[in-house]
Amino acid sequence: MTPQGLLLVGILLSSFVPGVMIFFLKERSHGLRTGLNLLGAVVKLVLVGVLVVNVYQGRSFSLTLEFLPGLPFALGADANSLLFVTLSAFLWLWTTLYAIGYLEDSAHRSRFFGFFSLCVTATIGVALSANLVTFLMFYELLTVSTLPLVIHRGTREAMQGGIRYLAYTLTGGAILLLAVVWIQDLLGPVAFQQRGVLDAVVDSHRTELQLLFLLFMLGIGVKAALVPLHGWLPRAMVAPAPVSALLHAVAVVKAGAFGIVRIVYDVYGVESAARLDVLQPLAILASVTIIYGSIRALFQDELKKRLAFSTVSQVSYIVLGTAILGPVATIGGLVHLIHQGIMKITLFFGAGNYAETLGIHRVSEMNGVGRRMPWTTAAFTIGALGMIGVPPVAGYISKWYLQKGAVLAGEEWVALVLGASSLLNAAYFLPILYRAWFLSPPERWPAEHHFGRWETNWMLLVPPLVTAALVVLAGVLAESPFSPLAWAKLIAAQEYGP
Amino acid sequence: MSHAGSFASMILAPLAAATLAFIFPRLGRWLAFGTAGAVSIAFARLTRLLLDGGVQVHRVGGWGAPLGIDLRADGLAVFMLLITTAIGAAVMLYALRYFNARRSPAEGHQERYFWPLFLLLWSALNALLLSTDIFNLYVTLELLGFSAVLLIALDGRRAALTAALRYLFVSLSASLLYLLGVAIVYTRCATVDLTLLATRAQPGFPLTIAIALMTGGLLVKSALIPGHFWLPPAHANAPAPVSALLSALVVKGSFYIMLRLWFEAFPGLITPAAGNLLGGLGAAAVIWGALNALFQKRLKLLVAYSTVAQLGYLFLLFPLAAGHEGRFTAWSGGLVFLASHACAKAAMFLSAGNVVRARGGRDEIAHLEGMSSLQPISTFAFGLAGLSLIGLPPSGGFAGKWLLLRAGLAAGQGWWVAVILIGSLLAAAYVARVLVHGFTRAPVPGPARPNSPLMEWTALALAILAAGMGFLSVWLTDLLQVGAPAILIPPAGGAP
Amino acid sequence: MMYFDDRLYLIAGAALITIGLYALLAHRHFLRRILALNVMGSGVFMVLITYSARTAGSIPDPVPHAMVITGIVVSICATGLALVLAECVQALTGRTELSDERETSEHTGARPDTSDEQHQDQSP
Amino acid sequence: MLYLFDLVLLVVIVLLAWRSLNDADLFRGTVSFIALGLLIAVAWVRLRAPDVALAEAAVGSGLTGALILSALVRMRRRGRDAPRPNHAGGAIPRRLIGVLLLALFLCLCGAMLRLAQWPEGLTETALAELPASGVSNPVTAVLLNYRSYDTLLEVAVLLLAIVGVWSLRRAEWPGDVRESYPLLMPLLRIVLPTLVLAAAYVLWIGTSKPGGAFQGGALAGGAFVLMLLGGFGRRALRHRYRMRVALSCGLLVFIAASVGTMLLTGEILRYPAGFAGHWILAIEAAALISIACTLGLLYLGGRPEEAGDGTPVNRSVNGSKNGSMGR
Repeated sequence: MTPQGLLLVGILLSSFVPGVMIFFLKERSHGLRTGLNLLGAVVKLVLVGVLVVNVYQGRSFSLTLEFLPGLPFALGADANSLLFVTLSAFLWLWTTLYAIGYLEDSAHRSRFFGFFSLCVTATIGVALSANLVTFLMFYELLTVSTLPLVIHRGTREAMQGGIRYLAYTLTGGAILLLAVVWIQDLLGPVAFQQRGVLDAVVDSHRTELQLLFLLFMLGIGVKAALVPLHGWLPRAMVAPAPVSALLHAVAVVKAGAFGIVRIVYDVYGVESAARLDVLQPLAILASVTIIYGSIRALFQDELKKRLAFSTVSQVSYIVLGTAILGPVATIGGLVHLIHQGIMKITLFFGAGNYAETLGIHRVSEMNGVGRRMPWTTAAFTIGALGMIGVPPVAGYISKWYLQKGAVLAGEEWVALVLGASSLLNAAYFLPILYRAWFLSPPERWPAEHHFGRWETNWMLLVPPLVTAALVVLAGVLAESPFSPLAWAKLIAAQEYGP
Repeated sequence: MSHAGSFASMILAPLAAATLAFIFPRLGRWLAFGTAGAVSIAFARLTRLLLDGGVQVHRVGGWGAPLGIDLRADGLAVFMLLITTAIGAAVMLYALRYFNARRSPAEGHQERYFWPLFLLLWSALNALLLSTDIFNLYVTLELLGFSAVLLIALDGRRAALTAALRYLFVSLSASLLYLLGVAIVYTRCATVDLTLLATRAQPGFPLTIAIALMTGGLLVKSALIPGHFWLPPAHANAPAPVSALLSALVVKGSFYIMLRLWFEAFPGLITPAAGNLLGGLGAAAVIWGALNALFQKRLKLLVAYSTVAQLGYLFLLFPLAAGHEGRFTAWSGGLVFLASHACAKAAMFLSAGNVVRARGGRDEIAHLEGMSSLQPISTFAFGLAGLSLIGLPPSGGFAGKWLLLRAGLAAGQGWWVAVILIGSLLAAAYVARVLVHGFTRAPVPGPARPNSPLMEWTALALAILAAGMGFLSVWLTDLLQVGAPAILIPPAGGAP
Repeated sequence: MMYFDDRLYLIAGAALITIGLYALLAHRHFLRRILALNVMGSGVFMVLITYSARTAGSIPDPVPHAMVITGIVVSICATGLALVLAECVQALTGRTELSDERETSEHTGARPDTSDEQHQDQSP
Repeated sequence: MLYLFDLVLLVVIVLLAWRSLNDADLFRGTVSFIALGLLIAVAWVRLRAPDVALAEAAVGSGLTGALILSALVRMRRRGRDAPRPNHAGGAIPRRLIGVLLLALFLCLCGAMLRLAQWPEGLTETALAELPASGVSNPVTAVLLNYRSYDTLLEVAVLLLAIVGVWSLRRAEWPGDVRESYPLLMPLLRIVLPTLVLAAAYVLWIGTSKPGGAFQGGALAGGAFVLMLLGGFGRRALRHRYRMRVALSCGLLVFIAASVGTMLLTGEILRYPAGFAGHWILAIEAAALISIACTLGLLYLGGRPEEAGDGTPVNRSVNGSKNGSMGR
């Protein structure tokens, strides 16, 4: 195994090994568990850093192992995967910290953190897989390792949410499996790096490829929560807040969106996809999802549910960017993969803090919460403004590129969709901000806890502040060479390059 | 000379150990331990010989077929021996702690008879896998069936004894049908050797009837719908290590003979319609078994019905491996699936046994609260084994389904694809049902009686083996290539 | 070579098999089923022996004879086992027929009334 | 004439078979079954299969019948529901079964009768190799030389049967018949040694003429059953260790012979040239002991335990299911 391959394996193992070790820890060995968790997260981040620097210097990374006859297990690091890997590794660190604070004194922590680590391993694996079957493998591992997190609380509601989650995602997985086998039958093993494998057969197998594209979208669209496959997402809200953060911002939904990016760019290739006329329907579906999610969000009183429908809507921005032909829209979609992640995780951290500190679960209970918890609310506000797309916060950058890309591609109707969506975003976020900052707090909070000198546990406070700062930085410093935007431009240049 | 020792230890070591364990009951566990060692070494040597020198044939008595009986180790046989050895050894370790004479006199009785019966079963399996003589296979089938029945009856409760008796009746009548087929085949071809039959078998009504009789008997023994009715009560009521052996290995014995008959002895006599009939029954089993599993109230019955469903997949091999393309792919897919199911199901029964035992024998699924915190390792093993049953990557179940799906698409038989996928989803449903119940909070940490770590870890080891078997699939497929039936490899171009 | 009409014997063999199979499916009493299996076995043996006698050699083919002797020994073992197992089932259920599947899959009912006997019996 | 004999014989056989399975009274059915076995043995003789006829008469008819009868008696004695009269009702409608089986019968007849031109079988090959096989009875040559491996596994089946029976339940000793049949004892004193001698003779003659370990074992097994009926040997059975050795010695010797021949000749059960007869006789002698003990103890229907020793039958339900009650 080459050193390059070892690095990739190391990135996977840095969460897998601690995860497995944590399973077998006694419930009371709190210190050891925390240490392992943080150690794994930090090591992973460092390794990802090394990877990014090396790739930037032009080294290529890949690893293949024998897996199925004629079909290896393959890992690799291209620009697309780095984008997702960096996001996941970075947010993983903060989510871990948050989860440690959030779950203090609750039961079954070894089990929880074990699966938590497996979940991130799967996500990183999704990012690093270099062919479809490897992708499928980690995609399914992700499903399986998330389930215990969703049903962690062991309540009846959690069970129902978990079963629904499993039903949706495994059905999607089965459809994806069918698509993967089928395309393998058609083309042989499909590795992501080799572009244009499809060009030769586009005309001869037109219908088959269109059908396959549909299957891929059905399979992956479940995790990306495309309407009408989104039904599991709001129900999965029963999970503890760090899990929601993970599901929405880091792992599951993102893996879905990333998968769509992979299929369109690295399996079909934009040109072949455009020749097959499959992008237009995808764009329409994404637009429908954007509007539908926003409208549903408008009517949710439960904070986490509102955020969940917001996710349904926002993730489709990424899909939309992918589905519109042209580099600018691509940049918008890819950069939103990062931006949506950091914004949404900030929002969920905020929601978790309200619930954990004050017992607030509903929007209607949030009056004056900004005075009781100014730091959390500030972070929450930044996230919300980003979602609406207020300049100069990160969300603005994505929407701007999407808008421009749509116009360049001659799809003006998309601009309308984006405008409507922004209005709707404002309509469901601004009232929250108004309540939080400008209404007077009630005499008693539903269930208040005190945590010494800070407004809440420091482990709950630091993560949202860090991610909120990032939301601002990503927007303000968008033109700097290391920003997500710069990276997205690089990928778009490759995709549409000579 | 080189391979004779391996053949002898494979079959005679467990047989001798069983006899000694009967004479000296106190030595049972040590004899079993020694047998596992001897069989493992013999297996390793046999594998080496096979990979270096190709198919190994031993002429017992020095006569050779047709007058004598041949033993043969080809890729398929060694593949099956691998599974048998691994699971046999694991179950042996598990049983060391499962039956404990110090706990109660009843368990002492069970322990005393478990070892000889277990060792006899083991030698019957090895003998079955190595034999190329269809009459000799009849004797091994009976040896296997009797020991299986008696191991079930060891449980001693009413349900177990009733199930054992029913199984005995079914098994005996199926064997007689098989024997009748053998009689016709012998008359027609003047040999009972599989290899010679391949050259001597001529199409015609008598042989068709003979094959139908033998297949019918074997189908019932391998619990294919509609001959499955005996399986769930038998497998669910046996002691845990026995359930593991039955589901993982015993039902596969008769399936293995079917493979030998259909693809080796009589490939020219099999019509596509017959293959499709078996495939159709297999598909029905996949769906029907899974639906039944889904609605069971008892954990072990759920697992047993899951066996009915999973065995159905194996029969998809018959139409697919007779298709015009992708024959070897289907063949290897079915067999990798078999191997993975064996490990996964053994792990599942062992871990279910742990859970049930810790609950003092209660195994209602509705009462599994707190399973994940009280028996974390067993729950984990159950879940991992479940992944393989569902067919999630990188499990062996995935590899097997992948190959079957490839073969199905290559042969243009898309309907089997649908069956495989729907079956996977149903499997997910019943596995999830158990795990979801297991994740509910225990009201009070019940009066759990702790299990020996050896029992927990044996189950986990098998589950890990099943869940990671995808990575072994290339090696396993290469192994299956050695001496694979000629019909599987199309003359022009190799297997895909 | 003594003359005999093998067709008669073959038909008789087929008849024994069919009668045995019929009784096996139609009757539920343990002993009848065990008898049925034995009759079926005799039918199979008759087919084998008839064929061996039909061969053209100076003596009948000894291979099927050996097979049948093996088969007879296997059958008596099977009979012995089945009888004892049947007696056990009768002792536990008080019935001489296999009960319905549904009944057998519910095992919990059997436990309470057997637990004390168990100790009684097993104590040396 | 012979044709007529065959026809009558076979018609009676089929009718007896039907009767034995469908007679309203199980006891009569079982008696019919024993008679059936004897007639089938006659048929074997007609088909020039004297070895099989011997085995059938001793094992297939005699011992099987004895086993079933004694089980029937025990079951009736125990029975809360005495065996119900005939036609207790099956799971599948009888007409359907009837139609299906008729079809099966026709198929079987069709297939079997169509085997008009068959190959020669293995007679010539078997005879050609007979001088090297160490025995002159071709059936014994097949059983203990050509296909000795089958026989090895068959001896394993016998051991398995006894292990199984012992694992299932404790023996119910047959009631003491000595008092009700005063003449039995003197009779047994003559019959038993004769049977044992006959068994040894049948074993010995088996190398050249019809006979062999199984037939001899069956005779000796019959003697064993008579001994048990006569109330002998209960004390002997107390030595359970010796009993177990006797039950397993056949298999042990066979395995030892397999390993020994493998070491000597390189192939399992390939006897050293010129000594095949000796090896075969040694294996057969050990097998005979085990077969006799196994058949006799199968009749006992359970493991002989000290608890039951000397005392009359333990007729309660408890006593009969004892050992199998573990969990």
